[in-house]
Amino acid sequence: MKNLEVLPLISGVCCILGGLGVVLHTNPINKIIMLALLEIGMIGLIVSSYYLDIAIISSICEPICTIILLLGYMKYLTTIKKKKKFGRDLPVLSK
Amino acid sequence: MQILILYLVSLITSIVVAALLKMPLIQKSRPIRFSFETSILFPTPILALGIEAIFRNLFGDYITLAFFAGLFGALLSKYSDKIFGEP
Amino acid sequence: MDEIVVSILKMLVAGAICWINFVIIDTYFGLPEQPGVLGAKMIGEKVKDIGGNLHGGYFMGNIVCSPDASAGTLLASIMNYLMGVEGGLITALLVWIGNRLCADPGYAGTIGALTITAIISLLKPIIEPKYFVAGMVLAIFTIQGLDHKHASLLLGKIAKKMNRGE
Amino acid sequence: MDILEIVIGAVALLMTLRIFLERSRARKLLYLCCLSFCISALIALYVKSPMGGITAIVYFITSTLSSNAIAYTIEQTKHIE
Repeated sequence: MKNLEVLPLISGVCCILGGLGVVLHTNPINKIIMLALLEIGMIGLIVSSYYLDIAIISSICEPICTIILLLGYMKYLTTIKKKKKFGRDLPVLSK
Repeated sequence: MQILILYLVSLITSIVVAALLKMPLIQKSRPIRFSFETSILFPTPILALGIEAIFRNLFGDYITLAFFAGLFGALLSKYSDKIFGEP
Repeated sequence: MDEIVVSILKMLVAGAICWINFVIIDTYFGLPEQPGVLGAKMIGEKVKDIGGNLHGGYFMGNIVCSPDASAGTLLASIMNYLMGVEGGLITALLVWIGNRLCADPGYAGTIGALTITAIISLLKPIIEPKYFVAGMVLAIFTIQGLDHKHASLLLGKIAKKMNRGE
Repeated sequence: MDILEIVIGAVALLMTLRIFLERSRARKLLYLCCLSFCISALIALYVKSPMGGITAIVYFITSTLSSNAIAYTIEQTKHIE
């Protein structure tokens, strides 16, 4: 009979709720916060089976992924705003 | 007893090297708690003691490593704004 | 049954010591006075919208956006539990590097780590270091997790008494 | 199971539920910070060796970097819209 530990239990709950939250929320920044929650659970599951080096590498790579996603989102917003202004200034070319 | 001597060697080395590199004794801009400068008193001894603790746990008790730990601490404190970027 | 009550009492005492340590050091080094980075300003204004204090909101935002004395207290007690007194020095070095990556001067983190190392090495025969780890989690839970409005009001009152803010 | 791990686990479970149910975007970051404290303490209590301590420190500092970037982006996009 294996003894029940706390860390795999909490990490599993974090993974399940994070995965549900990425699907259910609609705002893009809410989706990114839920993705951070899922990554917390994933690192906990890696540590709970004693792969410490892989845990260090993946926790270093986590903010890089988040920053690239956020840069893409800001580029998307500025592109939408510029296209609206362009269409309003030159209405002939928009047809 | 020998551990105390190793820490003292790294502490004195870091202070002497930082004084040779012409760092100020304390931060010039006021108030002190918001300034980004580095001086002899604030980050240099802490960095030297931390590097010495890492070296002693990895390699063992050698007095040469204590000297190099003080040297690295002073250099890291002097050129920190070139490594991490200006705020 | 008796051991459980004793360990819970030790945990509560350690939590009170950690709370006093990190709140006093963070307030002295000017966290409630101004937002260090741009994200802390936004969190402070959002806390003010639900009825809290603005300077207490800046305090909570600065804890989220860079590792300050709260992180120094938790990590130094972890390394004291695992390695002894030398762990506190390694923690001070690593927390300084993390502070500089987040564009923060880094006074609060290193000094918080060194003071909790001194306190733990004084109290080691009575309270073991692993009670400080759980006590720090309870201390951060009362500020960030329980109730944001009343916590920010309390922090604003402390900041006004220590002459930081307003 | 130790009594300390049970207390920290209860706090972490409560924080996970409150992140999932909270409406405001800025106050989710406060709960995320508290959850990160809990997981860092659980890692150190689960792996009883100095390598576990190094893992906990690296995990906590990089998690702080990530939430710093998210808060900065929320402020910027509020200015754009």
